[in-house]
Amino acid sequence: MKKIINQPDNVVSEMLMGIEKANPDVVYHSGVEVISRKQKKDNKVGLVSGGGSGHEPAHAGYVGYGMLDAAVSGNVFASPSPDRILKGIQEADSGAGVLLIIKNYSGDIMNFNMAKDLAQMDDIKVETVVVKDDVAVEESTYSTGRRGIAGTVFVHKIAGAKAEKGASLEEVKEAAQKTIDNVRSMGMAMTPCILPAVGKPGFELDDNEVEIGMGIHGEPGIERTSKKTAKEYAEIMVKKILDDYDYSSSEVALMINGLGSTPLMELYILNNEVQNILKDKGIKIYKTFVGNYMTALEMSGCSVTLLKLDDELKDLLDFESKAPGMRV
Amino acid sequence: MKKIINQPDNVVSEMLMGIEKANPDVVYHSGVEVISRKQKKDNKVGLVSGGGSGHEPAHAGYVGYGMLDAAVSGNVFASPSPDRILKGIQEADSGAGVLLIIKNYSGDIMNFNMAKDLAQMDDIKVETVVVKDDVAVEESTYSTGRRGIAGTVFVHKIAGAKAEKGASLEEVKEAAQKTIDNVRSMGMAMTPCILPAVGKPGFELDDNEVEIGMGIHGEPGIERTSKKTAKEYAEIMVKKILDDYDYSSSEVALMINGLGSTPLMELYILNNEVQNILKDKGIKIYKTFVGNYMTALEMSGCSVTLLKLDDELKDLLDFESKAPGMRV
Amino acid sequence: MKNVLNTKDVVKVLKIIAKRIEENKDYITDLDAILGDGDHWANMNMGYQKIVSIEEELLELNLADLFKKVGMTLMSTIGGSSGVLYGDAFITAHKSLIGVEEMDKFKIHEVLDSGLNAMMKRGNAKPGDKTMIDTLYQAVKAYKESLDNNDEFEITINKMVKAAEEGMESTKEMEAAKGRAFYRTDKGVGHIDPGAVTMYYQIQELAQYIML
Amino acid sequence: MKNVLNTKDVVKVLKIIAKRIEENKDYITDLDAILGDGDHWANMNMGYQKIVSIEEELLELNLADLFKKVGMTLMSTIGGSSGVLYGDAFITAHKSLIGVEEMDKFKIHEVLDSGLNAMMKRGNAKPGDKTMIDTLYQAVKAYKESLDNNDEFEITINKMVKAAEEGMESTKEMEAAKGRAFYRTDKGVGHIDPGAVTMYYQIQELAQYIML
Ligand SMILES: Nc1ncnc2c1ncn2[C@@H]1O[C@H](COP(=O)(O)OP(=O)(O)O)[C@@H](O)[C@H]1O
Ligand SMILES: Nc1ncnc2c1ncn2[C@@H]1O[C@H](COP(=O)(O)OP(=O)(O)O)[C@@H](O)[C@H]1O
Ligand SMILES: [Mg+2]
Ligand SMILES: [Mg+2]
Ligand SMILES: [Mg+2]
Ligand SMILES: [Mg+2]
Repeated sequence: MKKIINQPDNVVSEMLMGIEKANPDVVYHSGVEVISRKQKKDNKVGLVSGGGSGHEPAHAGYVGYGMLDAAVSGNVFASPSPDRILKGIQEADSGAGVLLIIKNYSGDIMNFNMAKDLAQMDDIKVETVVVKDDVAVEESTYSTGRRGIAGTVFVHKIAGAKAEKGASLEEVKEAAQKTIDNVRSMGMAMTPCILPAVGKPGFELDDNEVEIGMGIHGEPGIERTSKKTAKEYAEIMVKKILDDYDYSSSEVALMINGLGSTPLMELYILNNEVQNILKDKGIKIYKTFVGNYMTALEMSGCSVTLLKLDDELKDLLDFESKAPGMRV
Repeated sequence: MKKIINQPDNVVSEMLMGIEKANPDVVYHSGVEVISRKQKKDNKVGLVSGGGSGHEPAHAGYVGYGMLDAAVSGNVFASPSPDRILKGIQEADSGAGVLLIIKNYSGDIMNFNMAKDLAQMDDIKVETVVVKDDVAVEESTYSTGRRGIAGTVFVHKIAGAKAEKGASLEEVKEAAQKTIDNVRSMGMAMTPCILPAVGKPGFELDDNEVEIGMGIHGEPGIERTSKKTAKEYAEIMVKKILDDYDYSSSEVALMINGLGSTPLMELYILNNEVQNILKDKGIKIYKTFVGNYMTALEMSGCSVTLLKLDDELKDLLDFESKAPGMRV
Repeated sequence: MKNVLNTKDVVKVLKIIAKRIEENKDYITDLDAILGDGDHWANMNMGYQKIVSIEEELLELNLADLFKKVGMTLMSTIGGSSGVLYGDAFITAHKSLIGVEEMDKFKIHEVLDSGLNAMMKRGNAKPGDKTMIDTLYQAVKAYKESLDNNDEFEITINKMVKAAEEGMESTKEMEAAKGRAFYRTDKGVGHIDPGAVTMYYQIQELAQYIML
Repeated sequence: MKNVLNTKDVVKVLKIIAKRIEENKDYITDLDAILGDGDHWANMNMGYQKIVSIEEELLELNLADLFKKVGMTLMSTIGGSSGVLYGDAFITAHKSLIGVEEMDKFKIHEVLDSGLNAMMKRGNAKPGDKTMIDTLYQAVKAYKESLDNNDEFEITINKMVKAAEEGMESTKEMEAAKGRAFYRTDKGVGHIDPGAVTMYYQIQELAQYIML
């Protein structure tokens, strides 16, 4: 393992110090590992997200005008505890209540909901939405079900814009939920990632092998297969998404997300292929995002996300964002 | 080699098609591999940069309001030919002349200067500046000398802002040259990169070994050494920069650049260490950029860049940029 | 044999539990390495060592505040899934202790039961899902039946421990429905759930302390 | 033996060179793999094959336009360092051919010399830097001395080829000052420069054609 770190135990706090030093608009609350906006607007609905670290720029990179008010970090790939999330809620609250944007992992769900209960004891109005955009996993009521992956960033963006425009907690939650209802993602991985505290890869893939549908913590996907062309990867991922949700003759936002170590060159090549397919299917692309938005340390691979847009969502997507992770 | 590509021969053109599809503000000129702005402003000095591909978002990602007018791509790590650069110049020219921002590699120098001569035959006024910010290599008149690396992005930014403000070719060149005179970079690599057409790494590094000063094409650095902590890497790189140029008691722009596969988490940890050192030395950081700005395919590693600022440079650095590679 | 538990007793039990967990590092770590991400022992140990380190402070508190403080401390120190589950259990239980100086056997049942319910609600889990719930659920159920039976307290405690052990053992052949083992193709069948084991340690140490 | 060269002659020579380069793939590729990035043969071959493919078009042109067209074509097709160097050489040489129908031995010298100067200026290189310049420089120098000596044209051509060969061979023991071999710790000593070899092929084929 070669990483630019000091002690594996300190990666999260040192990273957040580095973020605070890079971004004059945010402040770092050490101990509780919260990054929040320096400037607060009275009576704006607060937006809080977070989860395990290792997904940078998620989540601290999405704190800023037009997106989140606070991001709460757990250790690498581990949910933050409720007291940390509570601090995030307190920082985000400016009187109009707080919306928690949670990714659908059982640890996150439990910890964020507990934090919500704690905050309500403090008389802060808190609502939650749960993002489950990953079509690689079947949705089920039996288990936790679908994972939340890159589509979460669109939820931050849309809800963030809605809140910035002065909407109520109810309205912001509605916009977030509408985004969740209309967003689907599908990913694949080519090389594993290494947790700093572990020091060796969590799984192995042959030099000739990729895993379709692998999660952003290295959770199993749906198929290990031999390596393919960009065109074939695009076909596999887009098909899986379109099989799950009918985007035909709609306008969409498209995100081509890198998992960490896949060069931008390859993401643009994939973008070219994905857009060719979507065009053939009569799906119109309103706006495209290509880059590393929801990563898994140095895993190589990518995900494709589609969000169906109506006039409201278009307007919110186009709204200014000053968060370093997604400037609009 | 696992890459999201189709034919290795087509990576550049397919990537540029993907960029055109992602960015509504630019247009791709196929065959000559030029990305240029769609909207032109009359009588604005045109800015053209470029070089080998594989350094994304350099250079096509820096085309946009506030930065470049056109970027010219060669094959992976190979200079574009003069006819391609000439096309870039023609696209960038709107009557006030064109400045070429060249990185100091002999192939780039020859091809860009040839293109300048060709453009002058077409009566386009062309000036050039050459970026040589990499302190890993000694400057010398005998050989080509210092390489141009991540500091080039600051030259795009400053010259781009100056041009946008309506300055003359002479003035834009002066601002670019002032940036070059005051910018220094130093890098290191931890794992190699793979040229798509070659299919295997160009060099090897032990699992315990890093190379200080390695270039962005895998050119030899100054020392192979055992892996170290983020703090030690920061000390080595900052020392080398400060030994070369006196930044004491000045205000600087700082860039912590990733070479491709180093996670943002690690870049922020490095940023924390670098800023601690600079603070100790009384160097004030005016603005910080952390991210992948000048990469080497999927090489892992980083570089640190310092630019000394005066009031003019601060003003130009803060000027709006809509280029996707560096939004300000 | 104790009939009631006050703050001092509870703190003593927590310290004994801390020691029990500390001593079983490898077994618990291995179980979670097989079924989860291998950190369950480290999480629980960190939490209980933290409790030990604030002993003086805890001894000053009434029972309700003690439970709340222990809950908040476990929650933030353990982290992950078990941190919030234990945190919620203790914090929820504190409500039934407001104004209570000593817990008698009925109060102890109420406390265990409200903790169980908090955990099940928080984790959206039920017995049979291959979690720590399986241990606690059987324990609380046996306790309740014994109370309804008007058994001697000693018998109640014995029945509780035995049921807890059976609950723990029963996770071995279960398929995981919650937690990370769910993502294994074999759903973890053949291995005891680590959370069920650490839950058993706690119930057993509580029982042993009461029986002294 | 030819005394003058017109468009048809030049196009014929270019075709012969194309064949010569095509046949020497492995040798040239290996040399550039050792000293550079291994693409010099592929670059040169692509450029000359392109020239062959536009033969019909070239035959329509006067000498000046022919040189310009060949220069532009080589420049854009060869790419890299040698593309721009050859491109510049042909494009620069075209100026001394404006209005010229046939090149005599003095014109040929002028053309070679202006190409050499263009290359040296463009590459900021001089003889001794271990490049293609070393071949061309010696060739042009010997040609000039022979002209000044009033030698028979045949002798001049022979002297030129011999000097070109010596120039090429001399790169073997040189340390590189330009091009990628500069970055090698041994500066490439012990290996002939690939660009010097392909330059020699071109000069030798030109000479052989004139001598026919
Ligand atoms: N939803 C749930 N409900 C109840 N218990 C759970 C749930 N999810 C996990 N657990 C318990 O938590 C244990 C794992 O705890 P731990 O390793 O500390 O947390 P994590 O799973 O976050 O790494 C499992 O063995 C199981 O007993
Ligand atoms: N500055 C220079 N001046 C003259 N010749 C040069 C120069 N740099 C390189 N060369 C020649 O170019 C040859 C390499 O050409 P080629 O492999 O086609 O280009 P590249 O080096 O860009 O891959 C070298 O062998 C050398 O003869
Ligand atoms: Mg665990
Ligand atoms: Mg865990
Ligand atoms: Mg070469
Ligand atoms: Mg080359």
